[in-house]
This record gives sequence, C-alpha cells and structure tokens, in this order.
Amino acid sequence: MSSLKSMSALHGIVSPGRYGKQDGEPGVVASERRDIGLATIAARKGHEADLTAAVKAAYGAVLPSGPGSAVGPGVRFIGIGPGQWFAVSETLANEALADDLAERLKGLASVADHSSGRAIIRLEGPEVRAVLAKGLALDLDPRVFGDGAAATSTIGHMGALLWRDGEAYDIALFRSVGGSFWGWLRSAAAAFGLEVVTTS
Amino acid sequence: MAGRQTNRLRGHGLVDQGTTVSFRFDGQQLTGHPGDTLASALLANGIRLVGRSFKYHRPRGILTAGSEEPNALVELRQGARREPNTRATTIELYDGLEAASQNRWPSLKADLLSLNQLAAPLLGAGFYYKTFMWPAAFWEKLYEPMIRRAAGLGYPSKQADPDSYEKTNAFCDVLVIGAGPAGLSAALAAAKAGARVILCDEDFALGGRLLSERGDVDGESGAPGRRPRRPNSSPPDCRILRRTTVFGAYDGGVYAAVERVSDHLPVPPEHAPRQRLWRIVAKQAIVCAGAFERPIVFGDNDRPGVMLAGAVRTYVNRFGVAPGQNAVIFADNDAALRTATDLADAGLTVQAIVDPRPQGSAAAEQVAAGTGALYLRGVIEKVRGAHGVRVVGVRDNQGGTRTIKCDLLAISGGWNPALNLTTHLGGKPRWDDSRACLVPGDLPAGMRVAGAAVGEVSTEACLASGEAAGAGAARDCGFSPSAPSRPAPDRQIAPATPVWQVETGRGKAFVDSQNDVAVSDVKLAAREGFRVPDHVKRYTTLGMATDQGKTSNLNGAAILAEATGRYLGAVGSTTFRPPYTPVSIGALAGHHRGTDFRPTRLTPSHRWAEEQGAVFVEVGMWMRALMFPRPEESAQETVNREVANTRAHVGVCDVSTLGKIDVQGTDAAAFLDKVYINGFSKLAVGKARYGLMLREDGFAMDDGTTARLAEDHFYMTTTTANAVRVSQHLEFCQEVLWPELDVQTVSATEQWAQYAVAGPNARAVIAALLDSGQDISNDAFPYMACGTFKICGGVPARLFRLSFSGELAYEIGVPARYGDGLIRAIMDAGAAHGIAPYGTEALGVMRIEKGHAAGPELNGQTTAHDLGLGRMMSKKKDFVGRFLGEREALNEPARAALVGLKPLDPKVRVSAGAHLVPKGADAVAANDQGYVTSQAYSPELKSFVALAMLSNGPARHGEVLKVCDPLRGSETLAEVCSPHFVDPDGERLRV
Amino acid sequence: MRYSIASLVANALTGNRNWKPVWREPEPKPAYDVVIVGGGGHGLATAHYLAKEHGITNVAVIDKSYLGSGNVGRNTTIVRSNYLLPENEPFYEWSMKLWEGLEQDLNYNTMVSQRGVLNVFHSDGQRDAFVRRGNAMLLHGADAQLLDREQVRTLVPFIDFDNARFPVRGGLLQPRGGTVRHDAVIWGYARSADTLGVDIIQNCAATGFRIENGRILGVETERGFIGAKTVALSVAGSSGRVAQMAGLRLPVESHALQAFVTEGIKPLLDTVITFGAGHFYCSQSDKGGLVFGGDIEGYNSYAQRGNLPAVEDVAEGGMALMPAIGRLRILRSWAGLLDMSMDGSPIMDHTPVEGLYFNGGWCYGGFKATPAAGWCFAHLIATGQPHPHATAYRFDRFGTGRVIDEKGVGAQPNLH
Amino acid sequence: MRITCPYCGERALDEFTYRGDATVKRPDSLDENTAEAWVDYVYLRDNPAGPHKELWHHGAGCHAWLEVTRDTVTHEILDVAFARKGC
Repeated sequence: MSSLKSMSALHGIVSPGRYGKQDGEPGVVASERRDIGLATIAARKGHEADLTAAVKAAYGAVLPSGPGSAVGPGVRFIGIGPGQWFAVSETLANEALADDLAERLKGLASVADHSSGRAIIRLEGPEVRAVLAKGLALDLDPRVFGDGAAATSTIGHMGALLWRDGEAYDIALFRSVGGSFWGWLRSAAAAFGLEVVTTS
Repeated sequence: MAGRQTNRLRGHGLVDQGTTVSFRFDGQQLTGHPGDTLASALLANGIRLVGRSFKYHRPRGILTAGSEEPNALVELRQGARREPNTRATTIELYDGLEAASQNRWPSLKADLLSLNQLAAPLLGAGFYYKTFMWPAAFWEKLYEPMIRRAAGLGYPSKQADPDSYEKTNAFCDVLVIGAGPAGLSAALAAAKAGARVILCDEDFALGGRLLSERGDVDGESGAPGRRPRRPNSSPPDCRILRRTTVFGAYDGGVYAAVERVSDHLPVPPEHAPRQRLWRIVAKQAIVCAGAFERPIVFGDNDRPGVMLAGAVRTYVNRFGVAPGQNAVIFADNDAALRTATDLADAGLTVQAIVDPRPQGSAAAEQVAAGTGALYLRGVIEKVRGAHGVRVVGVRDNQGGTRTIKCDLLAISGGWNPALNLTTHLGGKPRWDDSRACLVPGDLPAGMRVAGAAVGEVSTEACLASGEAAGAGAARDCGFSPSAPSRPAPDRQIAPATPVWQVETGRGKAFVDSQNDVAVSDVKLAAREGFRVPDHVKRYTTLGMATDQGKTSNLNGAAILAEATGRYLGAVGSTTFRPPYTPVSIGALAGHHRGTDFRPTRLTPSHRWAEEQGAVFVEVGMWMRALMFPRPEESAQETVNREVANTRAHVGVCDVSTLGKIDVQGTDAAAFLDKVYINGFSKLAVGKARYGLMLREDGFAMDDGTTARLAEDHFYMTTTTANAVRVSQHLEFCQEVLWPELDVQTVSATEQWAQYAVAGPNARAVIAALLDSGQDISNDAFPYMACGTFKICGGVPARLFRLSFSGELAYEIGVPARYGDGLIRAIMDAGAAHGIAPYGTEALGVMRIEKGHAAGPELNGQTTAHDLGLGRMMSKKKDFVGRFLGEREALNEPARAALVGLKPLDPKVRVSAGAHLVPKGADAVAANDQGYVTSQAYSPELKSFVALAMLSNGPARHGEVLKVCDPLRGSETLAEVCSPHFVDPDGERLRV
Repeated sequence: MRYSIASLVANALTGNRNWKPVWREPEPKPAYDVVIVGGGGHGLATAHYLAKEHGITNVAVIDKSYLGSGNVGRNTTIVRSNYLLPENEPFYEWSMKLWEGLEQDLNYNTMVSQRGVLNVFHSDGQRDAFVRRGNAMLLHGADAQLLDREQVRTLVPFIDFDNARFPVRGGLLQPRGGTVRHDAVIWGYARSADTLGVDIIQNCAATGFRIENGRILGVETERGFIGAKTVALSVAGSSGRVAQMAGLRLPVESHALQAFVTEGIKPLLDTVITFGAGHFYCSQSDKGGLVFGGDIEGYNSYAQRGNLPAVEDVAEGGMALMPAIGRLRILRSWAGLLDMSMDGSPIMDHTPVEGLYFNGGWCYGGFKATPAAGWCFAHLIATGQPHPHATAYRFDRFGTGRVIDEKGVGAQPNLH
Repeated sequence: MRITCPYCGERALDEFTYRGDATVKRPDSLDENTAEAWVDYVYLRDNPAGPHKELWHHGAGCHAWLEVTRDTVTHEILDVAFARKGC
C-alpha cells in the first residue's frame, strides 16, 4: 500500500451539496467518477485491422470507426479521432487499464495512460442539455446525439470529451482545469439548481 | 405627486390598465401599466419632449414605436447599471424604472447648446474638415476636447457592470426571425411539417403588427385587446424566444441573437443573467422582420409630436395611449388612412388628412369624410411649437396656404422592408420601382424572406407568404409539409407614388434626425463631389447614428438622387452590417470576464504551495508558484535564499507545466530526427537528450529534453508556453509531411505531476523515496539517465536525471493523482537534507546563471546560431528548418548571438530590455548592437548578471559595453562574457 | 478653394451654395506617366507626394469603386510608431512626423489626435519585451514611456485592476501616438493631389496589365486601356488577385479583420489602449463611439466581413480589460481585407516586370503607414531607388532570410 | 462558418485553426538545388479569390489535419478531406 495519498481531480474543489436555486428538484445532478482507468489507444500504422480484432478478442468490443462508444465487459472504447480511441474502465482502475491495454495490444497500438490526467464528471437531470448548451456548441438533441454518442469539443474555452451513457453525460476534462470547469458549471446550472453528489 | 396619465385611452389596448406601476423620468414621478413601453407611458402622461439631438440640441420626441427609433433615447437606470442611449420605445416599463433625458444642459427644456442652431450655416456637413486647423497645436488642446464633450449622447458608467451574462447554443431546422403575421404563420407551417423550429422576436409580446392593427384575421375580429393566436396548440418542437433579437447572420447558417432576459426588471433575479447570447445554427432561416415606416422630409419635421402614422396606431391600439388629441395626417399612401380611422374610433380628433399625391386618392377622401377630417391635397410646409407641435402649415396644390392647430402630426412615406439580415453575408438589396423601396436581392443559401420584409402589404399576404416560406424551409430540411391552406395572395398592388421630401424655404428639414443631417447637408455633400451613398454617409454622418439610418437611409438616397439628377434605383445604398440593433458588449463576452476570462490551470502541488504561502504568477493559462516567501523577507531575499539553498543543499520545484508529449511507434526515433535539429535515433533506451526544434523558416521554435523509455517509446518535454503549439506542429509533421511514418503522439502533460529536485543533496532525497532494491548511484543512473521506478510503496514513477539549475538534479514524475502526496513526501524526505521549495523566479535565476536559453531568448527571432547551438544542426539528415536555416543571413557572425553580461559594478542591475552600444558611444540607433534578454542577481557570484543577444557576441567576450535603458533613465557599463556564469564545465551536475 | 475661417464664413453667408467638388471627375486620358492602381490612402498619398515632392503630375489614380472604399475607411484609425525592429521603426516614425504636419500640408483637418497609445502588460516577461521595444523607439528618436500600475490607473482608472485573470502590471505609452479621422485622410489627399493635377478616376477597375518583353506598357481597365510606362500597385487586401494579373505570386495572404464601434457616449476613454492578455485595442472617436478591434479572422478571405468567433473574442478581451463597457452597445461591425505578409512586415519594391512597382503586405499597419508609404513609394517610383526609410521592404528578403518579423512567429501570416 | 470534419461532423469555426495553402509541397532539404523551391514553399502563395485548397487543424476536436476546399469570396466550403490520405 502506497504511502502517497491519491487524490481525484476535483478533490478539495467541489463539495457535495446543493448549489444555485435551492428549491425544487435539482435541474442537474453532478458527480465525479473517481479512480477509473483512462487511456488512449492509437493504432500502429498498418495494424488497424489486427488491433480491431485484438480488442474484440480481449475486451469484447468492436472499436467504433467514428465518434461513438463500444462497450465491452467493464470497458468502454470511445472514438476520438481517426485510428484513436479513449478507453474508460471502472474494473481496471487507474493505471491498471493502460497497463492491461499495453500488454494485450503490444505492437498493434500505442497506449498512453490518462487515468490521472482527466477529471471525469457525470451530469444527469432534466436540464442537463440546457446547461451544457451554455458552453458546448454541439447539438445534444437525443435524436442527434443518442446513447453512446461521443464528441471532442470545448466547453467554455476548456477542451472536453463528452459521451452519453444512457441518460447521463460524462465529460472528461484536463485535470488542471477542474476548478475552472466547476466555476463554469456552477454558474451555468445555478438557475436550474445543481446537486453535487459523491460516487463510490 | 404621480402624474395622471391624461392621455391614456381607458379600455383601449393590450396593457394591463388594472395594475399601476410607477416610474421616474428626469426626476418626475409618473405612472404607467404593465405592457407599456417607457415611450407609451411617457405619452400617456402627456410628455412629448424626451431628448435633444446630437449636433444642434434640438428638442426631440418620439417618432416610432419600435427599435428603429432615432430620437427618444434616454439614460436608463443609474450608477453602475446606467445604460446611455436606450430607446424609450423598446424599454419595457417596470415598477421603479428610472430614466433621464440626455445630451442637454442644464435641463431638457432649457438646453444651452441649442444655441448651436444659430450657427447652423457654419456647421454644415463636413465643416470640421475645413476648420480647427489654426494654430496647429490647438486641435488636441482646445478644439478636440470641446468637440468631444459636446458629442456623444448619454453618459456611460465608469464602474464595472455588476450584472452577469451568458451564452448558449441552439440548433434547429428552421429559424424564424420575427413573430408578426408572416413569422407566426411560417413557424406554424414548418413546425407542423415536423421541423425543429426556433421563433424569435425582439418584442416582449408576439404578434408584430398584429398587435398594432385592427382588422379581421381568419374571420376573427381584430378589435383592440385581441391577443394574437400562437402557433396552433403549441406544436411539438417550436421554441419561442421573446425579447430576442437576431442581430447577425454569419457563414454556414450561424445566426447570433441576444435575449434580454432581465432588462424588463429592475435588476436581474437571483441566478439569472441580464442578457443571453444565442448562437443559433439553423439549416434554414426565414426573415420575417417586417418593415419600417418611412417619414416624409419637410421643414421642422423633427418637432416632438411628429410621429410615424403606424406608430400612432401602435400607441392607440396596442398601448391605449393617445399620442395627441388633435391630429393631422400627412401621408403618401392609403395604408396610413387606418391611422385616421383608429384615432377617430378612439374618440380623438382628426383635423385633416393632407395628401401630397398629385393624383389624390378617393379612399383618402372617403376616410376624411368618415372621420370628420378635412381632406387637403397638398403638403406640410412648416411645423410650429418649440417643444412640440402646436400648429402646422399646409400648402395646397393651388399654392394656397393655411395653418391648422394640432398636437400630433402623423406622417407616412411608405414602408421599407427590414431586409438588414439578408445583406449581412454580402447580398445586395434590389430596387423595386412599383413598391418604391429596396427589397431583398440575392439571398444566402438557406435563407428565405417573407411578409412585409419582402414587401408584402396586407395581413393576408403576410400570412400566406409566411406559410409558403415555412413549408418551403421544412421541405428543404427533408420534411413533407402539407399543401398550403392559404391561397397565394394577389400580388397586384397599386404602384406607389412616393413623396420623399417637401421643398421648403425655411426650417431645417431633417433626413437623419438623430445626427441632425438635413436636406441641405446632403445637397452640400453632392455639390462637393460626394455622390455615392457611402461617401454621403461618411461626409454627413447620415445613417451613422444609433438607429443606423433605419428611417433615414432611403430618404437620403432619394434626395441624393434628385440632387445629382439620377434615377433612385441606380444610386445604390450603403451596406447593412451586424448588428441589426445595437448589442451590449457584455452579452457578447458572456461568462468570460474577470477571473473567468480564460480558464485557470492549477498544478498538482497548487494546494500544498498555497499552504506554504507561495506567491503565484500567471504563466500562460497556468498559475505557478513564483516564490515561497518567509515572514519579513523582501522578494529579493526570498529568491536569493531559494537559489542559495538549492545550490548549497537541495530544493524542489514543480515543473508539471512543461509540455509532455508521449511519442510512440516503430518510426518514433526517425520522426524525432525530423523534428529536432539534432539526432535521436542513436539515443540509447534509458537516456535523455536535449533537443532544439526549428520552424521551417529556420528560426528556433522550441527546446526541451526527450527521453527514450523504450525502443519505440519516447517522452518529450516542451516549454510551458509552447506546449500546444509543439503538439500541433508534431501532428502536422505526422499527418501532412511524413504520413508514411509509424508514429503516434499524445499529450501527457496532465497525466504526470513532475518535480525537479536539485542540489548537492538531491540524490539522498530521491533515494529516500525509492522502494528498496533500486539503485540511483551515479554509476547506475548517471547524468541524462532516465527510467521507471517504484516509490513510496509501489507508486510508479518516472525518473530523469536532468538539470536546468546546473546542480545534481532529478526530475521525478508520478501520476498526477499522487502529485500532492509526492510533494509532501519529497519535503518530508528532504527535511533532513535542508530542502526548501523554490519558485519560478529562483528557477529563472539559476538558468540565467547557467546560460540556458528560455522564453526571452527563444523569442521566435533567434536562430540556432544565435543561441550558440549552431553546431547541433545535423548536416546529414532532413529536418524541419534545415534548408532555410542554412541561409546566410541566419548564420552570419554579425547577427546578435547569446552572451553573458557582468556589470562592472556588481551591485548595479542590468535592465532586461536595455540595448547595448559600444562604451563611449551615444545611445542612438546607429550604435545599437544588441539587447538584454534576461537578468538576475546571482547569489553565487554576488553580482547582478544578465544574458544578452549581441552582434558578433561570442567573439567579444571581455569587451565592456554600455547598457542603455533610456526608458528607465539608466546606463550601466558591463563586460561581455560567456553566458555560463556558474560551473561552466558542468561538473556539479555529473557528480 | 483654400479652406479657412474666412472661406467658411463667406460660404455660410451664401447658403453654402458655392462650395466646389473636393476633386474633379475627369475621363481617363489615353496615357499617363504614372498610373497608380488603388485609390486608397496609400495610392492617393503616393500621388500627392509624386506631384508635390517630385513634380510628377501626369498621374492617374484608378480605383475599382469609390475613393476610400477599402481599408483606409475600415480601420480603427490608430496611428503610432511603437515598433521594435530597426527595419520598421524609422519608417513608422517618419510616418508619425508626416501625420504631425499633415493638416497644414493638405489644408484639410484630418483630426490628428495625439492622445497617446498605451499597451498594457501583464507579466515580467511581457514588460521586458516592451522595455526592449520602448528603448528601440527612444534610440530611433521616437517617444516612449514606461508606466507602472499606478500610472496606468491614473490614465485609465476604470480598467480591471482588482478581479482580472491577467492583472495589469504596467504599460508602455507612446504619447505622440493617437488617432486620425480616416475618411478625412482620403479626402484630404485626394483634394490635394487633384489640385496638383492628378486625375482621380473612380469606378475604374484594373482588369489586366499589358506587358511586353518583361516591361509594363499600361493597364487594361473597365473603361479601356490606359497606357503608362510606370504602374504602381497600391491595393492592399487585393494584392493577390491584382498581382496575379501580372503573373506574380506574392508572399502575402488576404485576411479579413473586423472592427467595431459602439453607440456614441460622452467622453470615457482619453487614450488608445491595447490589452496584453488577448487581442483587443480601443479608442473613443470624437463622435463618442468606442472604436475597437482584435484579431484577424485567421483564414484567407476576400469577403469584407467576418464571423462570430472573432466578435466574441474581441468582446471577451474588452470586458476582461474594461468591465465598465458591458452595458455599452456595439452599433456596427465591419471588416477590411488585410495583406498579411509572410513575416508581418510590408513590401515596397520593384517587381520582376520592369516599370511595375508594388506596395503592399501591410498587415495591421497600413493606416498608420499612409503618409510614409506614400512618401517612400513616390520616392521609389520617381527615383527608382528605395527611400532610406524603406530599404528593407524588399521582395528578396525572403530568399536571403533577412525577414522582418516583429512578433517572431515565422512564415505564418495569420499569426502576425 | 462551420466546417464538416470528416471524423467529428459539422463543427463551429472556433474549433479549428488555419494554416494556409494546402497545395504547396515541401522540397527535399538534402538537395542543395532547391533554394527557389524552398522560398516558394514557405513564402509564396497563389492567394486566389475563389476556390482555395487549404489546411486546417481540428485542434479542439479530433486533432486531425484537414484539407478544406473553400471559396475565399463566399466562404462556402466545397470539400473537406483528411490531409493524411487513406484515413
């Protein structure tokens, strides 16, 4: 057991509680997904097909060819660019995901760990799209942005990877801008009421 | 004492007469009703004089009932919320509203600068270009301040805007701009077809002209008080935005709109912004912005009480206000006759209908008879009444004149389509002879125009044209609208016979009343050769006021056409540009002001550094610890201590902000050979190397160290400032220049918390963190080694033996979630070894002492040669910048190149930014030989030192130069030396 | 007619009926000694100085539209000579000196207002770079002052000192910098050139060049061929497409730059101010509007308009610097087309076609350069030699590497 | 202006950064006889009024370099493709 304390990206920045409008149901519920494995996978030149097959065999998911998700047992692969994916896992926590991917995809893909480099914020609730619209120039209409859809874009001058998981939206941001994102979210959601809950 | 609303028409209009709100205008306590605008409430209280004009300070009243208002501008609210130049005609009345008239002194009724009128013959168009030149020095000192004080209209607040703003994004199939009959009908048709629709209107009520006119729509009576029907049973996907002005059309179906969320309230409610900017992406857009009524130009046509005929109907029918008790109508079209009928039906007197059309009008004669008004064929030639119309003078066709007492002169010269949005993307309006107005010309892709904005006149025609446009737009989005329910309107209209102006002998006839541009000014401009509308605009300021000429541009063009003997349709027009109506800067900035202007990036050790009392500094988006002062220390003492402690014992500094790029692939080494001037393919696994990158033009772009973690895996660092740029550059090299290489790059900056541990005791500190069984002795882990280790009970760490300070040093990286823990662990481990943190200031001192180039030297203007790194440029391989970097001018000895400077007096600071001239030479450009890039006090040398770029510098070590900083009034003598002040042979970092 | 108080009064007494056109509207002659393509500030200033300083008056200035329809009427009217590099500073300082005497030279009030240009800085590094520049200015005989935070506060008390993301730490002030009424510059030069005999021909687009054996013979225009042994191009913003007609490729891209003006307000801002943590510059016109701008759009464009991101970026910069302007309203936006050169500095030179001269690549600096550009271009045309203040503005610098890169961003025009 | 990224779909202008003419080709830096070609590549541009093939980087999105064909007069986007062929 390490003697170094592990801290999530929003540790000390956000506290659970109700923000903005106090009465009524909160328009948005926010939570931080902590200690999950995050990694990028980039196909080695000429090994794209082998990679797809290897991922299918190892993780039970077919890598999407565009900005969407493929979900295997315990791991989600999100398309972030041509030949590039962002992998998210709760079962392979923190650095374990990248380690596992690097081992299983050796020679087929370049793998980099981002489990510490991103804050993952989950937003849910009836007004979640209205809140996101204040910073995100993407059409989130459910007919356009369905379950599993993903997009890399910006929210309030901050780079963000967004994907839809059921009715929830997960947002991956640079760890260093966690505080600025929180400031933005608090202000954007204030009119609807924002509930921050902890996870796990 | 509250006013009595003497001009309120009880039982008329859509305002809530059962509820009373109070407000103040110029300190006077008045009342109105919800649903009023400030203008309608002022008129209800019998107030006609509202403001003063720009140049002549003429009394002005209310001309219109909408956003095109040129005259009735007020200062709304007070203190930090003061809003100058706000149109009374669009201010929604609220309880407690405070407004004041502007551009007058000492009072609205007695304005001293109205004396300017006496000098009017001298103050014609462009007079200032011909005068104020003598004597030359008087312009800034006397004339300009005088003009500036007289110009402008309202007073701005000088305090920060206390309200908040936000932006939001919306996407739709069909955007409908304007919710009058055409817009409502277009939105309904599109929504019924299944399209996602957004309907915007600048007004706080939907309906457009339907709110102002009486008449039947679809068999329903149009009695005043009727509310317009909304789109049928609120269709499933139609978002309706009231108080929302679409102000700009941009490329690719992007429309910008501003929603005045809280402007109808005294202050924004909690959590609500004052205004919201909408960025709307629409596949199709339908402009249903209506039309502006056009005044007729005649002498003294600017008196309060002169009002557009359509606005009169709005005040009577919508607001239940009598703009006057005794009216005269002066119009060149039959549509304006409704004003007479509506006034009469409201119990007001219509004294006369003055018809300037040569052929007259049977309809007009009939309406006159029905309303008990005189029907006079002729023109208005004068208007009397200092602060409001009292008498008008009519000259009839036979040349006879008569005067009529009245307090309201309703005028109409026809209607101009509000086609502004159709021209924002470069479309040119087209002159329509039969309608006598400009109509939309070529439209941008995905845009339609319907209703009065395309020249339709009747409500039926507007409804039909809206429906057709809505259905068409839906069809173009792939929906299948049902067949139109309304027959296409009869497009046969009687040709207009416009009367632009009345020739008058006396009395200024204003074309642009806000800017006081009169007919004589337009004629003078034409006489002086300004014959295109743009020249006339620029010379006379016609159309440049806050209304952008919505009621004056075409009249100006008509007068210009006449003055230059041209056909009006050939004169052309000025260009409408965004915004459609003025938009607050706050709304366009939204959330991004103050500390939220840009995001703030915090390092993994930020919280810990705060606890230590660190002083922070902005470095790009990052906040970095500048220094860690102790009580009673001066800044210089702190830095000296941090440097000395690091050089004597050990220090720690957060270097996580350096750009870190993960480079992998079988061709990763070959790739690095192409982006750095020096080679990387021979670098051994477990080693790091310094590299310099050039731009393709041969100048230095960035530097840093790159470590080889595996045969096919490198870890590159960049400077903090250039991290994003280098990433982009690498992607360019990968995808555009050398797509055949197998290489993948990804930023790892955020993943790793990285600390520099530097000083003679650094090894002991690092060793204390390592889990057992790992060796970092000098033999096992020499200078420039790198490797992966386990620390603090299994935490994976990357260790690099790199030194920016010149001391024995390591950079240690862990996943950022351990960053806070690691800095605390380093401090604990270092306690016994005399560790102290150091900030970027001390870091800077040590790198200057070592002569390492950083931002001030890597300024984009220097070459490898200039930085003393010319020999690193490989001759054998291709790399970015190789060819053009070899150009003679980039390598000649006379170029300014990096040197060190030591002041002859060690206690004298060498100014960064100072220039270098030979000792004894004058500080003039001809003697300029270089400049100081960086300076610091070196505790080790007990002297100020500096780095500089000096012409032929490396050959001039030992020479004494004059360091000139005339900007700060200092001159120092300094000796040129090697930039490596401390440990030039690098012995310390290899121990 | 000379403008004076006496002429103003005399004309007022006769109902202002006797004013004459500011310039004639002659039909083009078959040939001239010099044809200047482009009736903007530079073209007309060139004509004025050719006539006045070199006695060359058989000159035509042709423009595709009305005079001043290009950048001279679309800028933010700022004049300054606060440049860093020795290739630039003497030129812009000469321009400043010409501005200072312009009204008397032209007998036309161009409202040269030396209200000061203040560049604020936000970090030590930025301060050091500004000090280097300020000292360069002083060494070249221009004026510059370094202000600390409190001195900036005295000058502009309402900027954000307390809640800023990038706090203001001081500023570099050029007191002699300021603003000039842009349209008046056009009309003043046109009137003077016309009086000296130059033919100014509007609505006469150049459609091609007649070139034989590498020598220019004249210009094809919408109104027929106009012969000239010397043809001078001064069409910044359109340089690419005009040069193409002569078969030339240039180290220039065309980019659109938006500018903005607010509604007129009583005096608020008494100086020109530029933000150091974003791209935003602002002054208040004598009419009362705040005139401001920011970054170019960033992509090649021949459309005189811009898009929303640049508008928002400018507004954010404005609010970050001056949060008091939040309730002021933008009245109008517009855009000009900039010749963005590859090193951010202008080009004034012979072309490979004998007798064809080029003046362009002015980036953001065209308006403030107007008098000196006219002066130096006239010198080049009249003598065949570059003026001493403009010797570095040559085409060949891109080959030799003697580029003039004030910002140090390299051959990337949209970054200059 | 909106650009349809072949990977991400239609996006707002401010997600992209512009580099310039996509038709210029980098010469061989080891061939000493390419001086003119290098000046041409780095500095000289056609800068046409009309269709223009140009490089954009989708820096706020998928990070791909794109070849966009766009009319410089109307700003109409005529085509977008990955700069790296075969993506």
